[in-house]
Amino acid sequence: MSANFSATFYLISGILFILALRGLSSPETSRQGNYFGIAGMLIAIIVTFLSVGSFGSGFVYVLIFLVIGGSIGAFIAFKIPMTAMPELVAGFHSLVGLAAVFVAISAFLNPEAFSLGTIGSIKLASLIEMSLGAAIGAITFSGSIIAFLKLRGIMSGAPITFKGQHLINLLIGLTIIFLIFYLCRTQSSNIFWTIVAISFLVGVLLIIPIGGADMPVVISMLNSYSGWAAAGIGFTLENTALIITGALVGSSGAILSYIMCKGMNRSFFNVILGGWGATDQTSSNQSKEQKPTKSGNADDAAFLMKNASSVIIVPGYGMAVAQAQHALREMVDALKKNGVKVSYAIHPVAGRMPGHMNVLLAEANVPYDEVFELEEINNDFANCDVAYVIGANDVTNPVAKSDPQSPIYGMPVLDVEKSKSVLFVKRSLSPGYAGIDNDLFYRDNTLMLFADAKKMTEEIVKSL
Amino acid sequence: MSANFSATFYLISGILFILALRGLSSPETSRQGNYFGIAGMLIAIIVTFLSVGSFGSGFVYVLIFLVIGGSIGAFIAFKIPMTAMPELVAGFHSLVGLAAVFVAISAFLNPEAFSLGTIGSIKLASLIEMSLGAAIGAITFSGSIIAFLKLRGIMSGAPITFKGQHLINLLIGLTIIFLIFYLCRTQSSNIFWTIVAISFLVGVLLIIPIGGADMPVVISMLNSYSGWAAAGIGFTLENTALIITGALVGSSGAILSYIMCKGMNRSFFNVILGGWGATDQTSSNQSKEQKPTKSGNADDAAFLMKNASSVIIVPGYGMAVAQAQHALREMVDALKKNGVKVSYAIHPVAGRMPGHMNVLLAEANVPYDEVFELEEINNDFANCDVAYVIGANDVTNPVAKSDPQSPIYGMPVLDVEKSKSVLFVKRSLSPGYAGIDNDLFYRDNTLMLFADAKKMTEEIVKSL
Amino acid sequence: MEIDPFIFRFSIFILSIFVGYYVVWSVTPSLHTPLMSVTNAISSVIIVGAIIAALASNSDKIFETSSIFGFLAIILAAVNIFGGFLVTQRMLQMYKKKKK
Amino acid sequence: MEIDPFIFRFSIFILSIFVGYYVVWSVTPSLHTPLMSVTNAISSVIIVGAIIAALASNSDKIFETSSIFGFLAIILAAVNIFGGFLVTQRMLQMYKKKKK
Ligand SMILES: NC(=O)c1ccc[n+]([C@@H]2O[C@H](COP(=O)([O-])OP(=O)(O)OC[C@H]3O[C@@H](n4cnc5c(N)ncnc54)[C@H](OP(=O)(O)O)[C@@H]3O)[C@@H](O)[C@H]2O)c1
Ligand SMILES: NC(=O)c1ccc[n+]([C@@H]2O[C@H](COP(=O)([O-])OP(=O)(O)OC[C@H]3O[C@@H](n4cnc5c(N)ncnc54)[C@H](OP(=O)(O)O)[C@@H]3O)[C@@H](O)[C@H]2O)c1
Repeated sequence: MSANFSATFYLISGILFILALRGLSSPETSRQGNYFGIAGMLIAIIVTFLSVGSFGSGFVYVLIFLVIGGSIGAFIAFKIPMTAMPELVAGFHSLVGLAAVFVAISAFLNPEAFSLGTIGSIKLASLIEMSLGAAIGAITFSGSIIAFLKLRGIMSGAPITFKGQHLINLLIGLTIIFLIFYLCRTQSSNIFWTIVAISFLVGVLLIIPIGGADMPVVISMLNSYSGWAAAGIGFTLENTALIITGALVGSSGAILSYIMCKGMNRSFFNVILGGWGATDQTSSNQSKEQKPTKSGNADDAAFLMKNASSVIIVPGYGMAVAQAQHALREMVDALKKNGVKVSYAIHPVAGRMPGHMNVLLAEANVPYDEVFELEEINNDFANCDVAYVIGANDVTNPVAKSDPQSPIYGMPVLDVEKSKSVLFVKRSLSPGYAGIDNDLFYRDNTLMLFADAKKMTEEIVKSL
Repeated sequence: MSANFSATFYLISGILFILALRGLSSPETSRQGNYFGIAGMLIAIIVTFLSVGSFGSGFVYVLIFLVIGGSIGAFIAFKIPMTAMPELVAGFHSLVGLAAVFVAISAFLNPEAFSLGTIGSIKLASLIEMSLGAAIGAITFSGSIIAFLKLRGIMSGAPITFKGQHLINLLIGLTIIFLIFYLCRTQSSNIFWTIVAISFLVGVLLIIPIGGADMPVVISMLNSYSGWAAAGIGFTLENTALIITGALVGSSGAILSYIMCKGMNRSFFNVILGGWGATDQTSSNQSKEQKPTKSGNADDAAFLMKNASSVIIVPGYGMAVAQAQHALREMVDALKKNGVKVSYAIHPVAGRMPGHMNVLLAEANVPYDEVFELEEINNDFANCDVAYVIGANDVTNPVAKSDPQSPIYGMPVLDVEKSKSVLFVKRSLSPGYAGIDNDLFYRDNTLMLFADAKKMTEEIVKSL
Repeated sequence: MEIDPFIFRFSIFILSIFVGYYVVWSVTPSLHTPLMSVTNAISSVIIVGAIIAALASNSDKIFETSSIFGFLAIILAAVNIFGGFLVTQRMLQMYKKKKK
Repeated sequence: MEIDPFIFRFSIFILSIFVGYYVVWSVTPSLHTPLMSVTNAISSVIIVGAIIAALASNSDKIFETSSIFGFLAIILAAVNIFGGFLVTQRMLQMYKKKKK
C-alpha cells in the first residue's frame, strides 16, 4: 500500500478523533462522537495492517493478542461501578504509558522496522524522541499506578514526604537528561535501559508526596504528558494520526488540569509540590474544638422538605463514597410527588474529578435539565426553602468568600447558606478535601444529619 | 533562501492570522489581535521578497506600488465614516477579487515564474486551480462592485429581475465549466480570457436580482468564496500562509452568513435567489391602510423618560442612517444625570451587518458594559418603564412570535412591548427591511415620534 | 526547492494543538468525565506503533525480543481501546436514558 | 515511501478549516464588524502571489504583460492591507475608549 494512501487514511483517522471530542459538546451528539472515535481507531489499525502488508502467522498472533486485550478491556468496562471512574482512568492510563515504553524499547531494539537507522547507529532525532518517549511513558506508568493505588485506597492517601525530596527529584531529572545525552553519543543499550528504569522510579517519587485527594489533577497532568509523548512518537513514526491525537490528548489533559486548579483556586505548582495534601491531617485535628451544632434525624429532614416549596440538592464527594445517587433519585421522586420543586446544583469541582457528580446523577437517571451548574443556579438559593447538602463540604464553605487567609479563598462556592434552611448529610464534623472547618455546620439555619449519605437518604424516603 | 526557511515563516504568518481572529473574542484582546495580523502580513511579504531574492529595479517598483496602494488604503481608512462600513467592506472586497484575477492571469501568462510548467503546457492541476481562481475572483469582483453600488445608493437597491434569470445564470455557469474543460485540453489563451470575461458578467447577473438590503449576506458569502479561492491559489503556489488564511476567511464568511440568515430566520438560498428583496416595494404599499396611532413630540418623550426609573434603548438601522449615535449618547448621559438607569439592547441582526450597532455605539463612546445582547436583556423589558426604539423596526416586530404566515416568523425579537411605554423614533409608518407592517405602532402603550432619529434625539436632549 | 516533510508535520502538530484547545473547551462540563475516558481511549492509537513493532522481526521467528515488546504493547493498548471506548459508551448511554 | 506534499497541504487545509470554524464562532458578536474588515485585510495575503508575478519577468524589461498584472495586483492588495488593518484598528480603538 502506498505511503500516500496510508497518510491519507491516518489523516482521516485523526479527523475522526477530533470529531469524537467535538461530539462531547452536548449529551445529544456525544454518542455519535464516540462512534467517530471508534471508527478512527478501526481505520488506524486496518491501515497499519495493510501498510505492514505481511499477513503471515505474526498477523494471527496480533489478532489473538488484540482479542485478549480487548476482552480484558471490555470485561473491565462492563464491570466497573461508576463511582470507581477516577481510579479506572488512572489504571487505564498506566497501561498507555507502559505501551509507549514498550514501543520505544522495541524501536530501540529493532530500528530498521521503523526505518530509523540500524542498531548502534540510530538517527539522532529518532534516538532523542525515542528515549524521551520511553522516559515520559515510564513516568506516566509508575505515576498512574501510584495514583491508582491511592485512589483505590490500597495505599494510604496521605502524602509520603521526606526531607530533600524535591532536591532528589531534581537530581534524578538532571541525571535522565544527562543519560539521554550520553546515549546519543554512545548508542549503548545499557544506558537506554538505565533511563527506562530511573524513569519508573521518578514516576513513583513524583507522585507519593501528593495527597490522595489531589490525584485527579495528577491524572489529568499525566494524561497531558502522555499526549505530548504520543505526538513525539508520531514524529518518529511519521504518523499523522499519532501527531493529531497526541496534540488533542495533550491539550485536553492540560485544560482539565487548569479547570480543576481554577475551580479550587490553587496554582498548578501548589498541587504538584504537595501543598494542601500535606496539611490534611493537622488541620482536621485543629477543627475539633466543640462548637454547638443542631443535629436532626430522617424524620425532621423529611418534614422540612415535604413542606418546602423548592429544594436544591447539593451533591458532593460523600455521595460518591456512599453510592447514594439512586436513593437520592428516589427521594427526589417522592418530593416531586408532594409537589416540591427540586433541582440539583453541581459545583465544578464537586467530587473528585471533573464532571464526577454529573456521571453519578446520570447513572441514577436524573434528567439533565434538572441539573444546573454553579453560575446558573447560585442566585436561586436565596429563594429556596431547603438546601439538601449530601456529602458535599468544601464546595459550600463560605470561608472562601470571607477569609483571605483561608487556602480556598477566592474559589467560587455554592451559596447554600442563603436558603431558608440547610440540611447537611455527612458522618461527622470532620472536614472535606481541603481539610478546613466549615462554619456552616454551626449556623442557626443548619441541621446536621449525621449518617452515611445513602442510609440517611433511604430513611428519609421511608419517612416521606 | 531555502524552501524550508520560507515554509516555516509562512506557517508562522498563518498562525499569526489565527491569533488575529482569536483576539476578537473580547474587546480587550482585540487590538493585540490586530497587531498579530499586521505582523503576519509583514512576515509573509518579507519572506516572499527574500525567497524571490532579486533586489533590482523591479524590487523598487514593487515598493513604490506598495506605497501607492498603501497610501490610498490608509487614506480611505481614516476618512471613511463608521456608518459606511458595509459598503467599505464590499468595496475592499472587490479589490481582493480583482487581485486574485490578476495573479491568476499573470500565472497563466508566465507559468515558469510560479514553476507551473511552460506556456502552452501548464500542469493540469495548476490550470484548473488557476482558472477556477480567476473565475471566482472575477465573480467576487463584479458581485462586490454591484453590492457596493447598491449599498452606497448609487444604484437603486431594488432587485432587478427579468424572466428566465435563474435559467440564464445556470447556463452561463455550465458554459464556464465547459470552457475550463476545453482550456485544459487546448491551453488556448483566448479561452482563458473568455472565462474571465464571462465570470465578470456572472458576478453582475448573480447580484442584481438581490435586494439592496440583502447585500450584507451577499458580501459575507462572497467573502467566504474568495477565501476558498485564496486557498486554491495557495495550493497552486504551494504556500502554507495562503492555505491557512483561505480556510480562515472561508469559514469566517460562511459562519457570518449563517448567523445573519439565522438571525433573520431565513434560508441562505432564499436570500441568494432574491426572495424577500423582491417583495419590498409591494408590501410597503399594502401596509398603508390607516390605523390610529398616538404620536408625540420631543417634550412628551423627555417627560416620560425623565420620570422613568429605567429606560432601555433599542437602536436599529435608522440610527445608522441618521448618524444619531452621538446625540443618543448625549441623551443617555442627560438621563443618567437624572438618576435614570439606562441600558442598550442589541438585536443580532439590527442594522445591516453583524455587529453594526455595536460599532456605532462604540464610536459614540458608549461603555460596552451598558450594551447587552438579546438573550441577556430580553427579560428586562417587563420591568422597564420606557423602551426608546430609535430607527429599529423589524427586530421589535411581535408578528415574529405570533403569526406563522409572516416571513419573519420564528426570528427572535426584542420584547419591547412588555415595557410600560414604548417610544418609536422613525420618520413615517413605513416598514423596515422585511417590508412588513409593525403592529406595535398601533398599540396603546406606544408613542410614535415621527422625525429623523438624530433631530428628534437632539430635541429631546434640549427638553431634558 | 523541496520542503522537508518535518515542517509539514510540525504545521499539522501546531494546528492540531489549536483544534485541541478549542474542541476541549467546547466540551460541556457535565461531560468532563467521559472526556477523560475517551481521550484515554484515543491515546491508545499508539497501537499503530505496537503493530509495526510486533510484525517486524528480522529473523523468521515471530517472537524475538523486539517483537515480544510489540505484542505486549498490543495487549496493553487493546485493553485501553476496548475498555476506554466501551466505558465511555456506557456512561454516555446513561446521559441518554435521562431524557424522558 | 515518500509522501506527496499535497497530502500534507491538504491536512493543513482541513485542520485550518477546523481552527477557522472554532476561532470565528468564538468571536464575540459585538466585534463582528471588525471581524469582517480584518478577514478582508488578511485575505490580501494574496499579495504574495502578486509579488512573485511582478518580479518574475522573462526578459530584461521590468514591465511586460505578465508582470504588469502583478504590479496592478500589488496595488490592489496593498490598498486592502493598509485599508483593512487601519480601519479595523480605528474601530477597535473605539472599543477601547469606551472603557472608562
Ligand atoms: N472534582 C474535581 O475535579 C476535583 C479534583 C481535585 C480536588 N477536588 C476537591 O474536592 C473537593 C470536593 O468538594 P466536595 O464538597 O464535593 O467534597 P469534600 O469537601 O471533600 O467533602 C466531602 C464530604 O463528604 C463526607 N462524606 C464522606 N463519605 C461519606 C459518606 N459515606 N456519607 C456521607 N458523607 C460522607 C465527608 O464528611 P464525613 O467524613 O464527616 O462524612 C466530607 O466532608 C473540593 O475541595 C475540590 O477542590 C475536586
Ligand atoms: N444586521 C445584519 O447583519 C443584517 C443583515 C441583513 C439583513 N438585516 C435585516 O435588517 C433588519 C434590521 O432591523 P432593524 O430593526 O434594525 O431595521 P429595519 O427593520 O430595517 O427598520 C429600520 C427603520 O428605521 C427607520 N429609519 C430609516 N432612516 C431613518 C432616519 N434617518 N431616522 C429615523 N428613522 C429612520 C425606517 O423607518 P422610516 O422610513 O419610517 O423612518 C425603518 O423602519 C432586519 O430585518 C434584518 O433581518 C440585517
